[in-house]
Amino acid sequence: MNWLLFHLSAEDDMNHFRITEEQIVCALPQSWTENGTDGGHVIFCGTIRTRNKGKDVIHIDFEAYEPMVIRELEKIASRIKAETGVNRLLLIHRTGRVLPGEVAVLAAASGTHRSEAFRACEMLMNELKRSVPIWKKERTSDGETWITPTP
Amino acid sequence: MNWLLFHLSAEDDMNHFRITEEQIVCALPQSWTENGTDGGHVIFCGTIRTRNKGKDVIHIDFEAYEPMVIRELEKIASRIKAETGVNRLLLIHRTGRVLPGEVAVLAAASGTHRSEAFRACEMLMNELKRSVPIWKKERTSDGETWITPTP
Amino acid sequence: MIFRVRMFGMARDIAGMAWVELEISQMPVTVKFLKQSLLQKFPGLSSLLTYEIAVNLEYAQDSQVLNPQDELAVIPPVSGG
Amino acid sequence: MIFRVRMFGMARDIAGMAWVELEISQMPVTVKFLKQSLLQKFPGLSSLLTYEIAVNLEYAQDSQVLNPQDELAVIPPVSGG
Repeated sequence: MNWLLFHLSAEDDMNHFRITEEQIVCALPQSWTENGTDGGHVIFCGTIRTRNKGKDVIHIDFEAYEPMVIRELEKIASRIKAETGVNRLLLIHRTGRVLPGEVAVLAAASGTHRSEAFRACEMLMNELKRSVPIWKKERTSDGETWITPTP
Repeated sequence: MNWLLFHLSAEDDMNHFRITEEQIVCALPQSWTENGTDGGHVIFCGTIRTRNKGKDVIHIDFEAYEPMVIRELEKIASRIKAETGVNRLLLIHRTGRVLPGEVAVLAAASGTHRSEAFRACEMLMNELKRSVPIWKKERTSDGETWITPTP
Repeated sequence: MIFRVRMFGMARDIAGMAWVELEISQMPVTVKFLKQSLLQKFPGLSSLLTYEIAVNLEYAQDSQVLNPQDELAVIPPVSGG
Repeated sequence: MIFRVRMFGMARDIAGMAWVELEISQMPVTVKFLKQSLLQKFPGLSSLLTYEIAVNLEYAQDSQVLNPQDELAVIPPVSGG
Protein backbone atom coordinates (compact mmCIF):
# COMPACT_ATOMS: atom_id res chain seq x y z
CA MET A 1 0.00 0.00 0.00
CA ASN A 2 2.87 2.32 -0.75
CA TRP A 3 0.62 4.95 -2.30
CA LEU A 4 -0.55 5.96 1.13
CA LEU A 5 3.06 6.68 1.99
CA PHE A 6 3.74 8.31 -1.33
CA HIS A 7 2.78 11.81 -0.28
CA LEU A 8 3.68 14.84 -2.34
CA SER A 9 3.96 18.17 -0.61
CA ALA A 10 2.32 21.23 -2.09
CA GLU A 11 5.79 22.45 -3.05
CA ASP A 12 6.23 19.36 -5.19
CA ASP A 13 4.05 20.84 -7.85
CA MET A 14 6.04 19.47 -10.74
CA ASN A 15 6.86 16.03 -12.07
CA HIS A 16 7.34 12.87 -10.10
CA PHE A 17 9.49 10.13 -11.64
CA ARG A 18 10.54 7.09 -9.71
CA ILE A 19 11.84 3.54 -9.97
CA THR A 20 10.75 1.18 -7.21
CA GLU A 21 11.13 -2.43 -6.17
CA GLU A 22 7.94 -2.23 -4.15
CA GLN A 23 4.41 -2.98 -5.33
CA ILE A 24 2.72 -0.14 -7.14
CA VAL A 25 -0.97 0.54 -6.70
CA CYS A 26 -3.08 2.00 -9.42
CA ALA A 27 -3.76 5.31 -7.68
CA LEU A 28 -2.84 8.95 -7.50
CA PRO A 29 -2.45 10.27 -3.98
CA GLN A 30 -4.86 12.98 -2.91
CA SER A 31 -1.91 15.32 -2.51
CA TRP A 32 -1.40 15.06 -6.28
CA THR A 33 -5.03 15.65 -7.33
CA GLU A 34 -6.23 18.20 -4.79
CA ASN A 35 -4.31 21.26 -5.95
CA GLY A 36 -7.42 22.91 -7.40
CA THR A 37 -5.54 24.02 -10.53
CA ASP A 38 -5.58 20.84 -12.56
CA GLY A 39 -9.08 19.55 -13.25
CA GLY A 40 -8.10 16.62 -15.48
CA HIS A 41 -5.90 13.70 -14.45
CA VAL A 42 -5.29 10.79 -16.80
CA ILE A 43 -3.58 7.70 -15.47
CA PHE A 44 -2.23 4.67 -17.25
CA CYS A 45 -1.68 1.56 -15.24
CA GLY A 46 0.09 -1.37 -16.93
CA THR A 47 -0.28 -4.79 -15.37
CA ILE A 48 1.37 -8.10 -16.22
CA ARG A 49 -0.88 -10.46 -18.14
CA THR A 50 -1.13 -14.15 -17.29
CA ARG A 51 -0.71 -15.11 -20.94
CA ASN A 52 1.41 -13.47 -23.63
CA LYS A 53 1.65 -14.66 -27.20
CA GLY A 54 0.10 -18.01 -26.34
CA LYS A 55 2.40 -18.75 -23.41
CA ASP A 56 1.78 -18.80 -19.66
CA VAL A 57 3.75 -16.03 -17.99
CA ILE A 58 5.42 -17.01 -14.73
CA HIS A 59 7.02 -13.65 -13.98
CA ILE A 60 8.82 -10.70 -15.53
CA ASP A 61 12.11 -9.32 -14.28
CA PHE A 62 12.57 -5.61 -14.90
CA GLU A 63 15.93 -3.89 -14.96
CA ALA A 64 16.49 -0.14 -15.18
CA TYR A 65 19.41 2.23 -15.61
CA GLU A 66 17.90 4.40 -12.93
CA PRO A 67 19.73 7.75 -13.18
CA MET A 68 19.37 7.73 -16.96
CA VAL A 69 15.68 6.80 -16.65
CA ILE A 70 15.07 9.92 -14.59
CA ARG A 71 17.15 12.11 -16.92
CA GLU A 72 15.40 10.76 -20.01
CA LEU A 73 11.94 11.17 -18.45
CA GLU A 74 12.68 14.81 -17.58
CA LYS A 75 13.61 15.48 -21.21
CA ILE A 76 10.52 13.70 -22.48
CA ALA A 77 8.37 15.62 -19.99
CA SER A 78 9.63 18.99 -21.23
CA ARG A 79 8.65 18.10 -24.77
CA ILE A 80 5.23 16.76 -23.76
CA LYS A 81 4.41 19.78 -21.60
CA ALA A 82 5.43 22.16 -24.37
CA GLU A 83 3.34 20.27 -26.90
CA THR A 84 0.19 19.61 -24.86
CA GLY A 85 0.12 22.28 -22.15
CA VAL A 86 -0.28 19.86 -19.24
CA ASN A 87 1.23 20.96 -15.93
CA ARG A 88 2.51 17.79 -14.30
CA LEU A 89 3.61 14.32 -15.28
CA LEU A 90 4.19 11.26 -13.12
CA LEU A 91 5.79 7.92 -13.85
CA ILE A 92 6.55 5.12 -11.42
CA HIS A 93 8.09 1.91 -12.77
CA ARG A 94 8.78 -1.38 -11.04
CA THR A 95 12.13 -3.12 -11.13
CA GLY A 96 12.89 -6.63 -10.01
CA ARG A 97 10.44 -9.48 -10.21
CA VAL A 98 6.84 -8.66 -11.10
CA LEU A 99 4.11 -11.32 -11.09
CA PRO A 100 1.04 -11.63 -13.34
CA GLY A 101 -1.70 -9.28 -12.14
CA GLU A 102 0.79 -6.87 -10.55
CA VAL A 103 1.31 -3.30 -11.71
CA ALA A 104 4.51 -2.77 -13.71
CA VAL A 105 4.07 0.91 -14.49
CA LEU A 106 1.93 3.85 -13.43
CA ALA A 107 1.94 6.98 -15.61
CA ALA A 108 -0.12 10.12 -15.15
CA ALA A 109 -0.64 13.53 -16.68
CA SER A 110 -2.51 16.41 -15.03
CA GLY A 111 -3.71 19.55 -16.71
CA THR A 112 -6.47 22.10 -16.75
CA HIS A 113 -8.63 20.12 -19.16
CA ARG A 114 -9.08 16.49 -20.00
CA SER A 115 -8.21 16.26 -23.69
CA GLU A 116 -4.67 17.51 -23.12
CA ALA A 117 -4.23 15.13 -20.19
CA PHE A 118 -5.30 12.13 -22.30
CA ARG A 119 -2.88 13.13 -25.04
CA ALA A 120 0.01 13.75 -22.66
CA CYS A 121 -0.40 10.48 -20.76
CA GLU A 122 -0.47 8.45 -23.96
CA MET A 123 2.60 10.30 -25.27
CA LEU A 124 4.41 9.60 -22.02
CA MET A 125 3.73 5.86 -22.38
CA ASN A 126 4.79 5.88 -26.04
CA GLU A 127 8.03 7.67 -25.22
CA LEU A 128 8.68 5.39 -22.25
CA LYS A 129 8.56 2.42 -24.58
CA ARG A 130 10.66 4.14 -27.22
CA SER A 131 13.66 5.44 -25.34
CA VAL A 132 13.66 5.04 -21.56
CA PRO A 133 16.36 2.54 -20.48
CA ILE A 134 14.26 -0.17 -18.85
CA TRP A 135 14.32 -3.80 -19.94
CA LYS A 136 12.16 -6.81 -19.28
CA LYS A 137 12.97 -10.48 -19.30
CA GLU A 138 9.93 -12.69 -19.46
CA ARG A 139 9.83 -16.13 -17.87
CA THR A 140 7.26 -18.48 -19.37
CA SER A 141 6.88 -22.25 -19.28
CA ASP A 142 9.25 -22.22 -22.31
CA GLY A 143 12.10 -20.43 -20.51
CA GLU A 144 13.45 -16.90 -20.22
CA THR A 145 13.54 -14.29 -22.99
CA TRP A 146 14.55 -10.65 -23.12
CA ILE A 147 11.66 -8.81 -24.70
CA THR A 148 12.60 -6.63 -27.64
CA PRO A 149 10.32 -4.07 -29.21
CA THR A 150 8.29 -5.41 -32.10
CA PRO A 151 9.24 -3.44 -35.23
CA MET B 1 -11.01 6.11 1.71
CA ASN B 2 -13.95 4.31 0.16
CA TRP B 3 -11.81 2.71 -2.52
CA LEU B 4 -10.42 0.29 0.02
CA LEU B 5 -13.98 -0.80 0.68
CA PHE B 6 -14.86 -0.81 -2.98
CA HIS B 7 -13.89 -4.40 -3.65
CA LEU B 8 -14.93 -6.21 -6.79
CA SER B 9 -15.16 -9.95 -6.71
CA ALA B 10 -13.67 -12.04 -9.48
CA GLU B 11 -17.20 -12.71 -10.72
CA ASP B 12 -17.71 -8.99 -11.21
CA ASP B 13 -15.70 -9.12 -14.36
CA MET B 14 -17.77 -6.63 -16.26
CA ASN B 15 -18.63 -2.97 -15.87
CA HIS B 16 -18.97 -1.02 -12.66
CA PHE B 17 -21.16 2.09 -12.73
CA ARG B 18 -22.08 3.93 -9.59
CA ILE B 19 -23.35 7.21 -8.18
CA THR B 20 -22.11 8.11 -4.72
CA GLU B 21 -22.40 10.87 -2.17
CA GLU B 22 -19.09 9.85 -0.61
CA GLN B 23 -15.63 11.10 -1.50
CA ILE B 24 -14.06 9.37 -4.48
CA VAL B 25 -10.36 8.62 -4.57
CA CYS B 26 -8.41 8.55 -7.75
CA ALA B 27 -7.67 4.82 -7.71
CA LEU B 28 -8.62 1.45 -9.10
CA PRO B 29 -8.88 -1.30 -6.51
CA GLN B 30 -6.45 -4.18 -6.88
CA SER B 31 -9.42 -6.49 -7.42
CA TRP B 32 -10.08 -4.58 -10.66
CA THR B 33 -6.53 -4.60 -12.03
CA GLU B 34 -5.23 -8.01 -10.97
CA ASN B 35 -7.26 -10.27 -13.26
CA GLY B 36 -4.23 -11.06 -15.45
CA THR B 37 -6.26 -10.68 -18.66
CA ASP B 38 -6.29 -6.91 -19.06
CA GLY B 39 -2.82 -5.40 -19.29
CA GLY B 40 -3.85 -1.79 -19.91
CA HIS B 41 -5.96 0.32 -17.58
CA VAL B 42 -6.66 3.97 -18.36
CA ILE B 43 -8.28 6.12 -15.72
CA PHE B 44 -9.66 9.61 -15.89
CA CYS B 45 -10.09 11.50 -12.69
CA GLY B 46 -11.90 14.84 -12.82
CA THR B 47 -11.42 17.24 -9.92
CA ILE B 48 -13.08 20.56 -9.12
CA ARG B 49 -10.89 23.54 -9.90
CA THR B 50 -10.57 26.48 -7.53
CA ARG B 51 -11.17 28.92 -10.33
CA ASN B 52 -13.42 28.62 -13.37
CA LYS B 53 -13.82 31.28 -16.06
CA GLY B 54 -12.23 33.92 -13.87
CA LYS B 55 -14.36 33.24 -10.79
CA ASP B 56 -13.56 31.65 -7.43
CA VAL B 57 -15.46 28.41 -7.07
CA ILE B 58 -16.94 27.81 -3.63
CA HIS B 59 -18.55 24.46 -4.37
CA ILE B 60 -20.45 22.47 -6.98
CA ASP B 61 -23.70 20.63 -6.30
CA PHE B 62 -24.24 17.58 -8.48
CA GLU B 63 -27.62 16.04 -9.13
CA ALA B 64 -28.21 12.77 -10.98
CA TYR B 65 -31.17 10.78 -12.26
CA GLU B 66 -29.57 7.66 -10.89
CA PRO B 67 -31.43 4.75 -12.53
CA MET B 68 -31.25 6.47 -15.92
CA VAL B 69 -27.54 7.22 -15.41
CA ILE B 70 -26.86 3.51 -14.98
CA ARG B 71 -29.07 2.56 -17.93
CA GLU B 72 -27.48 5.17 -20.18
CA LEU B 73 -23.95 4.15 -19.15
CA GLU B 74 -24.68 0.50 -19.95
CA LYS B 75 -25.81 1.49 -23.44
CA ILE B 76 -22.75 3.70 -23.96
CA ALA B 77 -20.52 0.89 -22.69
CA SER B 78 -21.88 -1.60 -25.23
CA ARG B 79 -21.05 0.79 -28.05
CA ILE B 80 -17.56 1.58 -26.72
CA LYS B 81 -16.69 -2.07 -26.19
CA ALA B 82 -17.87 -2.98 -29.67
CA GLU B 83 -15.88 -0.14 -31.19
CA THR B 84 -12.63 -0.42 -29.23
CA GLY B 85 -12.47 -4.01 -28.00
CA VAL B 86 -11.89 -3.14 -24.34
CA ASN B 87 -13.24 -5.60 -21.80
CA ARG B 88 -14.40 -3.50 -18.85
CA LEU B 89 -15.51 0.03 -18.12
CA LEU B 90 -15.97 1.79 -14.82
CA LEU B 91 -17.55 5.08 -13.90
CA ILE B 92 -18.17 6.51 -10.45
CA HIS B 93 -19.73 9.97 -10.15
CA ARG B 94 -20.32 12.14 -7.10
CA THR B 95 -23.63 13.69 -6.25
CA GLY B 96 -24.29 16.30 -3.63
CA ARG B 97 -21.81 19.00 -2.67
CA VAL B 98 -18.26 18.72 -4.03
CA LEU B 99 -15.52 21.12 -2.98
CA PRO B 100 -12.56 22.44 -5.00
CA GLY B 101 -9.80 19.84 -5.09
CA GLU B 102 -12.22 16.95 -4.64
CA VAL B 103 -12.84 14.25 -7.23
CA ALA B 104 -16.15 14.63 -9.09
CA VAL B 105 -15.77 11.68 -11.45
CA LEU B 106 -13.62 8.61 -11.91
CA ALA B 107 -13.77 6.77 -15.25
CA ALA B 108 -11.73 3.77 -16.34
CA ALA B 109 -11.32 1.40 -19.26
CA SER B 110 -9.42 -1.87 -19.15
CA GLY B 111 -8.33 -3.94 -22.11
CA THR B 112 -5.62 -6.18 -23.40
CA HIS B 113 -3.55 -3.32 -24.79
CA ARG B 114 -3.11 0.31 -23.94
CA SER B 115 -4.15 2.16 -27.10
CA GLU B 116 -7.69 0.75 -26.98
CA ALA B 117 -7.94 1.57 -23.28
CA PHE B 118 -6.94 5.21 -23.90
CA ARG B 119 -9.50 5.51 -26.67
CA ALA B 120 -12.27 3.85 -24.67
CA CYS B 121 -11.72 5.94 -21.54
CA GLU B 122 -11.79 9.19 -23.50
CA MET B 123 -14.94 8.08 -25.35
CA LEU B 124 -16.57 7.22 -22.03
CA MET B 125 -15.89 10.74 -20.73
CA ASN B 126 -17.12 12.35 -23.96
CA GLU B 127 -20.34 10.34 -23.85
CA LEU B 128 -20.81 11.06 -20.15
CA LYS B 129 -20.79 14.76 -20.92
CA ARG B 130 -23.03 14.36 -23.94
CA SER B 131 -25.95 12.32 -22.70
CA VAL B 132 -25.76 11.00 -19.14
CA PRO B 133 -28.38 12.72 -16.91
CA ILE B 134 -26.17 14.46 -14.36
CA TRP B 135 -26.25 18.20 -13.71
CA LYS B 136 -24.01 20.61 -11.89
CA LYS B 137 -24.81 23.89 -10.22
CA GLU B 138 -21.74 25.98 -9.54
CA ARG B 139 -21.53 28.36 -6.61
CA THR B 140 -19.01 31.17 -7.04
CA SER B 141 -18.62 34.51 -5.29
CA ASP B 142 -21.13 35.78 -7.90
CA GLY B 143 -23.88 33.35 -6.95
CA GLU B 144 -25.24 30.03 -8.17
CA THR B 145 -25.50 28.93 -11.80
CA TRP B 146 -26.58 25.72 -13.48
CA ILE B 147 -23.79 24.82 -15.86
CA THR B 148 -24.90 24.16 -19.41
CA PRO B 149 -22.70 22.60 -22.08
CA THR B 150 -20.86 25.14 -24.18
CA PRO B 151 -22.02 24.76 -27.80
CA MET C 1 -55.57 11.14 -16.80
CA ILE C 2 -52.77 12.07 -14.41
CA PHE C 3 -49.17 12.09 -15.60
CA ARG C 4 -46.39 12.45 -13.04
CA VAL C 5 -43.16 13.99 -14.27
CA ARG C 6 -39.82 14.25 -12.44
CA MET C 7 -38.04 17.55 -12.81
CA PHE C 8 -34.25 17.77 -12.74
CA GLY C 9 -31.62 20.49 -12.60
CA MET C 10 -32.66 23.89 -13.88
CA ALA C 11 -36.15 22.55 -14.71
CA ARG C 12 -36.71 21.65 -11.06
CA ASP C 13 -35.66 25.15 -9.99
CA ILE C 14 -38.02 26.70 -12.56
CA ALA C 15 -40.96 24.52 -11.52
CA GLY C 16 -40.09 24.93 -7.85
CA MET C 17 -40.73 21.21 -7.30
CA ALA C 18 -39.14 17.85 -8.01
CA TRP C 19 -42.39 16.19 -9.16
CA VAL C 20 -45.08 17.72 -11.33
CA GLU C 21 -48.55 16.28 -11.84
CA LEU C 22 -50.40 17.08 -15.03
CA GLU C 23 -53.99 16.20 -15.73
CA ILE C 24 -54.44 15.68 -19.44
CA SER C 25 -57.74 14.70 -20.98
CA GLN C 26 -56.78 14.62 -24.66
CA MET C 27 -55.83 11.19 -26.00
CA PRO C 28 -53.34 9.97 -27.10
CA VAL C 29 -50.72 11.93 -25.16
CA THR C 30 -47.45 12.30 -27.04
CA VAL C 31 -44.11 13.56 -25.74
CA LYS C 32 -44.65 16.68 -27.80
CA PHE C 33 -48.03 17.31 -26.15
CA LEU C 34 -46.51 16.71 -22.71
CA LYS C 35 -43.87 19.36 -23.44
CA GLN C 36 -46.57 21.83 -24.48
CA SER C 37 -48.55 21.13 -21.31
CA LEU C 38 -45.46 21.62 -19.18
CA LEU C 39 -44.68 24.91 -20.89
CA GLN C 40 -48.22 26.11 -20.32
CA LYS C 41 -47.99 25.30 -16.62
CA PHE C 42 -44.41 26.62 -16.25
CA PRO C 43 -43.75 29.34 -18.85
CA GLY C 44 -40.28 29.74 -17.33
CA LEU C 45 -39.27 26.47 -18.98
CA SER C 46 -38.90 28.44 -22.22
CA SER C 47 -35.65 29.79 -20.76
CA LEU C 48 -34.24 26.28 -21.21
CA LEU C 49 -33.06 26.47 -24.79
CA THR C 50 -33.70 22.77 -25.14
CA TYR C 51 -34.61 19.80 -23.03
CA GLU C 52 -35.46 16.14 -23.48
CA ILE C 53 -38.18 13.96 -22.03
CA ALA C 54 -37.10 10.58 -20.67
CA VAL C 55 -39.70 7.82 -20.73
CA ASN C 56 -38.94 4.79 -18.58
CA LEU C 57 -35.26 5.83 -18.33
CA GLU C 58 -34.77 6.31 -22.09
CA TYR C 59 -34.64 9.47 -24.19
CA ALA C 60 -37.91 9.71 -26.10
CA GLN C 61 -38.90 11.10 -29.49
CA ASP C 62 -41.58 13.81 -29.72
CA SER C 63 -43.94 11.36 -31.40
CA GLN C 64 -43.80 8.74 -28.65
CA VAL C 65 -47.18 8.01 -27.05
CA LEU C 66 -47.32 8.03 -23.25
CA ASN C 67 -49.42 6.27 -20.72
CA PRO C 68 -49.88 7.20 -17.06
CA GLN C 69 -47.79 4.30 -15.80
CA ASP C 70 -44.69 5.56 -17.60
CA GLU C 71 -41.86 7.01 -15.55
CA LEU C 72 -41.45 10.49 -17.03
CA ALA C 73 -38.71 13.03 -16.47
CA VAL C 74 -37.63 16.42 -17.80
CA ILE C 75 -33.94 16.24 -18.74
CA PRO C 76 -32.33 19.67 -19.21
CA PRO C 77 -28.95 19.81 -20.97
CA VAL C 78 -26.60 17.57 -18.98
CA SER C 79 -23.35 18.73 -17.42
CA GLY C 80 -21.76 15.80 -15.60
CA GLY C 81 -18.04 15.21 -15.28
CA MET D 1 43.54 4.18 -21.09
CA ILE D 2 40.85 2.25 -19.23
CA PHE D 3 37.21 2.73 -20.12
CA ARG D 4 34.55 1.25 -17.86
CA VAL D 5 31.24 0.37 -19.47
CA ARG D 6 28.01 -0.69 -17.78
CA MET D 7 26.15 -3.50 -19.49
CA PHE D 8 22.37 -3.78 -19.33
CA GLY D 9 19.72 -6.31 -20.28
CA MET D 10 20.64 -8.76 -22.98
CA ALA D 11 24.10 -7.17 -23.31
CA ARG D 12 24.85 -7.98 -19.68
CA ASP D 13 23.81 -11.59 -20.21
CA ILE D 14 26.02 -11.83 -23.32
CA ALA D 15 29.03 -10.30 -21.57
CA GLY D 16 28.36 -12.31 -18.43
CA MET D 17 29.07 -9.22 -16.33
CA ALA D 18 27.48 -5.90 -15.39
CA TRP D 19 30.69 -3.88 -15.84
CA VAL D 20 33.25 -4.25 -18.61
CA GLU D 21 36.70 -2.71 -18.60
CA LEU D 22 38.37 -1.98 -21.92
CA GLU D 23 41.95 -0.85 -22.32
CA ILE D 24 42.19 1.27 -25.44
CA SER D 25 45.44 2.91 -26.54
CA GLN D 26 44.29 4.60 -29.74
CA MET D 27 43.33 8.27 -29.37
CA PRO D 28 40.82 9.80 -29.67
CA VAL D 29 38.27 7.15 -28.70
CA THR D 30 34.91 7.64 -30.36
CA VAL D 31 31.63 5.90 -29.57
CA LYS D 32 32.02 4.02 -32.84
CA PHE D 33 35.45 2.76 -31.82
CA LEU D 34 34.14 1.74 -28.40
CA LYS D 35 31.43 -0.33 -30.07
CA GLN D 36 34.02 -2.05 -32.26
CA SER D 37 36.18 -2.83 -29.23
CA LEU D 38 33.20 -4.26 -27.36
CA LEU D 39 32.26 -6.42 -30.32
CA GLN D 40 35.84 -7.73 -30.54
CA LYS D 41 35.78 -8.66 -26.87
CA PHE D 42 32.22 -10.04 -26.94
CA PRO D 43 31.40 -11.33 -30.43
CA GLY D 44 27.99 -12.42 -29.09
CA LEU D 45 26.96 -8.73 -29.05
CA SER D 46 26.39 -9.07 -32.80
CA SER D 47 23.20 -10.96 -31.93
CA LEU D 48 21.83 -7.62 -30.69
CA LEU D 49 20.45 -6.20 -33.91
CA THR D 50 21.12 -2.73 -32.63
CA TYR D 51 22.19 -0.99 -29.44
CA GLU D 52 23.07 2.48 -28.26
CA ILE D 53 25.88 3.83 -26.13
CA ALA D 54 24.93 6.22 -23.36
CA VAL D 55 27.55 8.75 -22.31
CA ASN D 56 26.92 10.50 -19.00
CA LEU D 57 23.26 9.42 -19.04
CA GLU D 58 22.58 10.64 -22.59
CA TYR D 59 22.30 8.77 -25.86
CA ALA D 60 25.48 9.43 -27.87
CA GLN D 61 26.27 9.72 -31.57
CA ASP D 62 28.88 7.41 -33.14
CA SER D 63 31.19 10.36 -33.67
CA GLN D 64 31.23 11.51 -30.03
CA VAL D 65 34.70 11.47 -28.46
CA LEU D 66 35.02 9.76 -25.08
CA ASN D 67 37.26 10.24 -22.13
CA PRO D 68 37.89 7.77 -19.31
CA GLN D 69 35.92 9.80 -16.75
CA ASP D 70 32.72 9.42 -18.77
CA GLU D 71 29.98 7.20 -17.43
CA LEU D 72 29.45 4.74 -20.28
CA ALA D 73 26.70 2.18 -20.79
CA VAL D 74 25.52 -0.27 -23.42
CA ILE D 75 21.78 0.26 -23.99
CA PRO D 76 20.10 -2.62 -25.85
CA PRO D 77 16.63 -2.00 -27.30
CA VAL D 78 14.44 -0.92 -24.40
CA SER D 79 11.25 -2.69 -23.35
CA GLY D 80 9.81 -0.89 -20.34
CA GLY D 81 6.13 -0.50 -19.57
